[in-house]
Amino acid sequence: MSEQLDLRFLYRKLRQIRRVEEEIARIYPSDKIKSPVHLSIGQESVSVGVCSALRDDDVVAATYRGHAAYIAKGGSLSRMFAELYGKVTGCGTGKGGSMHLVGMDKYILGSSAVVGTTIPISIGYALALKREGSGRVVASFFGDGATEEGVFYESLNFAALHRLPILFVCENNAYAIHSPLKKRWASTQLCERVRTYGIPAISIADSDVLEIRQWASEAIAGLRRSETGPAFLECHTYRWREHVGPNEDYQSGYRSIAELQNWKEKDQVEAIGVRLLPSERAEIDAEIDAEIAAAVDFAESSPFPGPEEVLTHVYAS
Amino acid sequence: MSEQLDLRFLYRKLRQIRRVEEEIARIYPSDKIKSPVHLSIGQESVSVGVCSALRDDDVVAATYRGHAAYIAKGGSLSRMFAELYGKVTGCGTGKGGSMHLVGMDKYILGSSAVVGTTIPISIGYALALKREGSGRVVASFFGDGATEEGVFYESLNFAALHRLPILFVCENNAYAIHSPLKKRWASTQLCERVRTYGIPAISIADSDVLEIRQWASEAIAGLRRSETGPAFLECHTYRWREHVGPNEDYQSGYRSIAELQNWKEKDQVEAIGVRLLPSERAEIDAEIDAEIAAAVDFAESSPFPGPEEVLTHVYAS
Amino acid sequence: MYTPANGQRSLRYVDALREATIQEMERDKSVFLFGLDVDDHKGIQGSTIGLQDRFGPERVFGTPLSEDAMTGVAIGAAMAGMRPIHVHIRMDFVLLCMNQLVNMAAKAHYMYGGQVRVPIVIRCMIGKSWGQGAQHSQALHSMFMHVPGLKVVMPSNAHDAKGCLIAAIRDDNPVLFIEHRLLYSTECYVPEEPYTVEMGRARICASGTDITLVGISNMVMECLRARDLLSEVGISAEVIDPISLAPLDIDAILNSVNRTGGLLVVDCAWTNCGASAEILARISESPKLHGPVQMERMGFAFSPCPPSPPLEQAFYPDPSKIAAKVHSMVRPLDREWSPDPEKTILSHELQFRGPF
Amino acid sequence: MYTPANGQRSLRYVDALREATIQEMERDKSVFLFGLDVDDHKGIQGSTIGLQDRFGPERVFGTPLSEDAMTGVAIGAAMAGMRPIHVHIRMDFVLLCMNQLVNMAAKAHYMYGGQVRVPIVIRCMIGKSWGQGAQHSQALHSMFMHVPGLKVVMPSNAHDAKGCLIAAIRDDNPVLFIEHRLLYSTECYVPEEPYTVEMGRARICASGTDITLVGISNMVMECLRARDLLSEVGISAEVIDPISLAPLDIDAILNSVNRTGGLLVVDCAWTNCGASAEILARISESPKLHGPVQMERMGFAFSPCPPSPPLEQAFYPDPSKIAAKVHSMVRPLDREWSPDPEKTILSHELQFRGPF
Ligand SMILES: Cc1ncc(C[n+]2csc(CCOP(=O)(O)OP(=O)(O)O)c2C)c(N)n1
Ligand SMILES: Cc1ncc(C[n+]2csc(CCOP(=O)(O)OP(=O)(O)O)c2C)c(N)n1
Ligand SMILES: [Mg+2]
Ligand SMILES: [Mg+2]
Repeated sequence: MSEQLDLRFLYRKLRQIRRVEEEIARIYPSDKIKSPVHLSIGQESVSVGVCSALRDDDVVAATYRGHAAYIAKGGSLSRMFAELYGKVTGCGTGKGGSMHLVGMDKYILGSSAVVGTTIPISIGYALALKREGSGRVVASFFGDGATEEGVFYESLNFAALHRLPILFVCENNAYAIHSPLKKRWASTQLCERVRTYGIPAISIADSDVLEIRQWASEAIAGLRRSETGPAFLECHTYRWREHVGPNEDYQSGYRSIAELQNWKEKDQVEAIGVRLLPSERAEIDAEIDAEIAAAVDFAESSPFPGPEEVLTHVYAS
Repeated sequence: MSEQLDLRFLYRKLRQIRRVEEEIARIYPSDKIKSPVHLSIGQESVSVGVCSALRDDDVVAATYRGHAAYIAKGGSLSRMFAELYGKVTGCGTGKGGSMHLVGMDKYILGSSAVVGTTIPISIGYALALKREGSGRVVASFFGDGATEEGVFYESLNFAALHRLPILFVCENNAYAIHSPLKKRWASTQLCERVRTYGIPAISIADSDVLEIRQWASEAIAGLRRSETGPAFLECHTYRWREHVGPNEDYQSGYRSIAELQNWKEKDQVEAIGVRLLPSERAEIDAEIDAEIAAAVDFAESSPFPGPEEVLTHVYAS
Repeated sequence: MYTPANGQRSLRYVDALREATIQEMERDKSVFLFGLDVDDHKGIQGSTIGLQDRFGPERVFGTPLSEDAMTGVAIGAAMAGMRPIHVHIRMDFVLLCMNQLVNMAAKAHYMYGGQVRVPIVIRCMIGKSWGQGAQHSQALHSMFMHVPGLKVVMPSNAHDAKGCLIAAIRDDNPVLFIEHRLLYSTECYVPEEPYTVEMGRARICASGTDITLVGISNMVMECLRARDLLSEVGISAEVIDPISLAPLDIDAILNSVNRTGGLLVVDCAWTNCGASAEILARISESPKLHGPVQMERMGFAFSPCPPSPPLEQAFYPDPSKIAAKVHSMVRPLDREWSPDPEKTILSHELQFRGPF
Repeated sequence: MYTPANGQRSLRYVDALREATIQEMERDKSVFLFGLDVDDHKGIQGSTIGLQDRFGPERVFGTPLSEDAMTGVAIGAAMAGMRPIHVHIRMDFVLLCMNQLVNMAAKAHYMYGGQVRVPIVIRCMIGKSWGQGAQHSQALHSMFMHVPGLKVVMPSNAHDAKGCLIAAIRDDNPVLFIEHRLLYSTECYVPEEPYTVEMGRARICASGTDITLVGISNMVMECLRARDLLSEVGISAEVIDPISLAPLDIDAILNSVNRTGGLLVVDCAWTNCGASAEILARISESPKLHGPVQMERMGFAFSPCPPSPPLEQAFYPDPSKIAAKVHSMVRPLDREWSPDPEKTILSHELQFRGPF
């Protein structure tokens, strides 16, 4: 892929996520989306950087703040919007909601609303991939808060012990809801800690999508090639909107608008966007808007599940 | 305390534990003790080293392999034997059993049979001590296996974040039941990992009781004096008997008798014993035997709880 | 009940929780409050707001995301003589600390022969609506009712919320204090001075002669609405609020059933091995039960909670379903009836804007 | 049942578990077995012994002490198409993985609109005796029965152990496979070829006319012994083994109760919100129930499990207590009776040398 093609590709993904999230925020006050939304605006580059280093048949696992990973891995926008609307055409047939997007056709494991919960599940998937022996890998996304849950350490240990093909990706946005790191972490030596399991760990400060992709690519190549086992990326990033819901919340006092400004200057949608020709960019933007409009249309025009559906899919058969 | 007095004190404690455990093993085939016993024979020096650095009003927390810590902290032998016998005079009135010794008069928190479970409880106690502000500390004992449970890391983080007066003591006997470390730990860098929480951590290789006490004393002095927060000791040691039950199990093949021999050469009961005059030693031994005989007598002659006792103490009132 | 009389103060459920906490923390220095987000500007929907400023960060503090260890912290601090209140903004998260709650908190007093006490309060909020879905909606009280050594209370109104929380804080045992999100904005008469609502004492919220309705937590409200709907067709339902589920005042329910001859238990949870199963079982095995009675249960549909609105509607009991069920029980020979849909729109659907 | 006929093979429960595992692992490469100590020389009391040698360390392996993460591993591997069997040597330890079991395993198929399946088997052993005490003795099946999406089986004999384990492994849902330690050494006829025992189908173990006894897990054995004791005083008890609790074959129980007019459910667990509560509730609310019947429950005393022998005896149901209770139900006007103590010594008390 030429560099320009590559930038187009990255821009498209970054912009797509940004615009989807903005569209959700736009629709939200209408109450058509009755599901708690945890927007990824500001954090797009982590998912895009990592997923652009993956193959189609690689696997991702993410969290309730998982729209970005879902889109970056190629999840259907129509089925995503339909899920947010609670429609039977949604990726979870209206049984998941915003916090539980899934797309197994694209190897997007369903996400969870209980912090930390998908981490061990993703290592289980990686165990299966290792047994399969086809070089596929898992990228497992989670927040800084998830690293406080004990299951994270249990998972690191097991993944390292079994040398599983998994890339752990911590999206460190410095907050868990409204609680800053210093109220939750005894120290910031996360990567040092991860390394004590024999897991190589890198911290990336500025959420630069190219840098993220580069480190992810190297790590993933290692995972595929060899038996060395897991790798870890800590990506510093920033959530621009409130923890849950469509709005900003800088008036509430738990963080400063200056912090936002600092991160806005590093905005990766813009950083990559400016490297395209304005015409290229406009073309992509228009395509994305059309795609989103179609997805919203699809969601709006899709039927709700019938009430009898409440009792289907409780058990697999 | 003169050096000789001190050695007598340490020897008495080490020998007391050894002999209690041997006595349990002797009685066990009679089925008078119907409770799973996890003997500390071989591991005495960890409890003795640490507890001899504690004040009477300091607190210990331990595990189902907790006889040593209970005795080292001064728990009543009579009430211990009575508890093993299931008698109403037992430290748990016959409701605890071997795995749940307790002695709140000596600040011995009840131990737990679920690995890792007392670790966060001990930090909770330490939180209360910190609020109290009287310089008391907690020593929390657990095995190498417990460090695999996520709650261990959650506890380290919280204890460090709140700078709690707690000494974590990992009794690393290299096995969890029959499983050696290499099957369970991705790496042996436990102390390095603990340090990433900002917690000072020391590994002691040979279970030398004086060395353990020295490091424990320094750490505890720090905990009392200052606001620097927890400390961590990893004490390598060795369980001479089977995981649970009174016997040896070298014939079963999961570990070698050579390993045992190596550790037997470091036996701390003997190492301290030989530094006493033979007459001193004989005198202490005789006292201990008498004490144990009295404790066993107490247990044997004590009544069982009446069946109606099954429903008392379910709720505190 | 507790409709404010002239001049009486009316308080919202959420404010009653906060007031109870403040009064107990002022009365007793050993009480402290902690948990994720208790110290932020939203303060657990307002129930803990401003408390850190008032009592300082040693007595009111947020935590890392470590539910398991934090529960251990509560237990350990309680063993040392303190009285912690640990808060979970969703009850679903207590599944992370079942080991501490069931293996330690419930058993410590017994297993250690009475040498320790574990006076902890675990506040858990049950989530509902706005598409929160399967993992933010569970009411798991029956898991705790199953375990000896634990107490479980689920107050359904602001008055009882305050009284039960004070009672729970003063209790020397671990208490699961379970709150329903949709009750937070409801208000009623709440005395200003501290008081306790006794655990193990049910309340007849409204008397009736044709059937006994037992509602749990927010289902008390729904049962009362169903009672209104039923009165229009001449059916008189008695509504009972157990308030506490462990201990459970089965006698109050039994006496009512002996009067009405019928029982419908409506839970905000699954029925299978649920509180409603226990109530039916106790009634049916009671030697004091007069003759045969008709008994039924309602609760969540036997599925995970779906977020899509029509599925959610099929999932939850509501006044209309309760009324229709009662009608079929009381007048089995009549043809099916259900109330006028106009009248059954849940008040919270008009007021509540989700999700948090 | 399943007394070996001439020439028929008799196998112990523990060996039946092992045989089922071997046969399924041979049949299906996606099956694997893991958990603490499955690979040591004791091999979970023998039920997994030699399997690592046979199938290699990729398909049979021990784990670190990390129950929560290991359950996630099982779920993730299952989502990828494998069929893990995860073993807990004591059921008490599943309290550490409730989040994964209840929030993920139970809900994934539903919450993800059918896109994933979670075919996992969680083997859990219930401990008893030799003073193991409060944390090594719990039978927590009702917590799982409460949760839609999970299946729960508790076979009471070697034949069903094999058939249920094979059925559980082949099932596309998470199955809690619950074993009682005291059943391990019991033997009966077990066919050599693989077979399944259908979930949701109870079995009448012994027929009778005066009362229906439902036994759960090892309580089936105790009920059968009680039946023998009762037959001496002319009381005829029917004994039913539900085998699986979720799904639960309530019709079989109901039909029996309609014949006998009485029901006693005996569980190896607490009764409060337990399986026994659910069974009583379903019977009492069934429109197919003919007339009033007497119903009772027996289970653990409502306390943590005590290790002291006399307390243990007070804690657990046994054939003598069951027989006495049945007598009081069937002949309420007679004076109290209980069987000759000589005859009621539990067979395991003669054979079993604890603790592991
Ligand atoms: C186990 C658990 N505890 C608490 C919560 C409530 N909660 C939801 S999101 C969140 C913060 C998580 O922070 P982080 O992992 O950093 O992710 P972010 O939201 O910042 O992306 C919390 C505490 C939860 N969902 N799960
Ligand atoms: C949570 C939990 N998982 C499993 C067990 C079963 N078990 C009992 S002791 C033990 C080994 C613990 O090893 P370690 O912590 O090193 O202590 P040690 O016995 O060596 O003193 C295990 C796995 C348990 N009791 N608790
Ligand atoms: Mg974060
Ligand atoms: Mg060990």
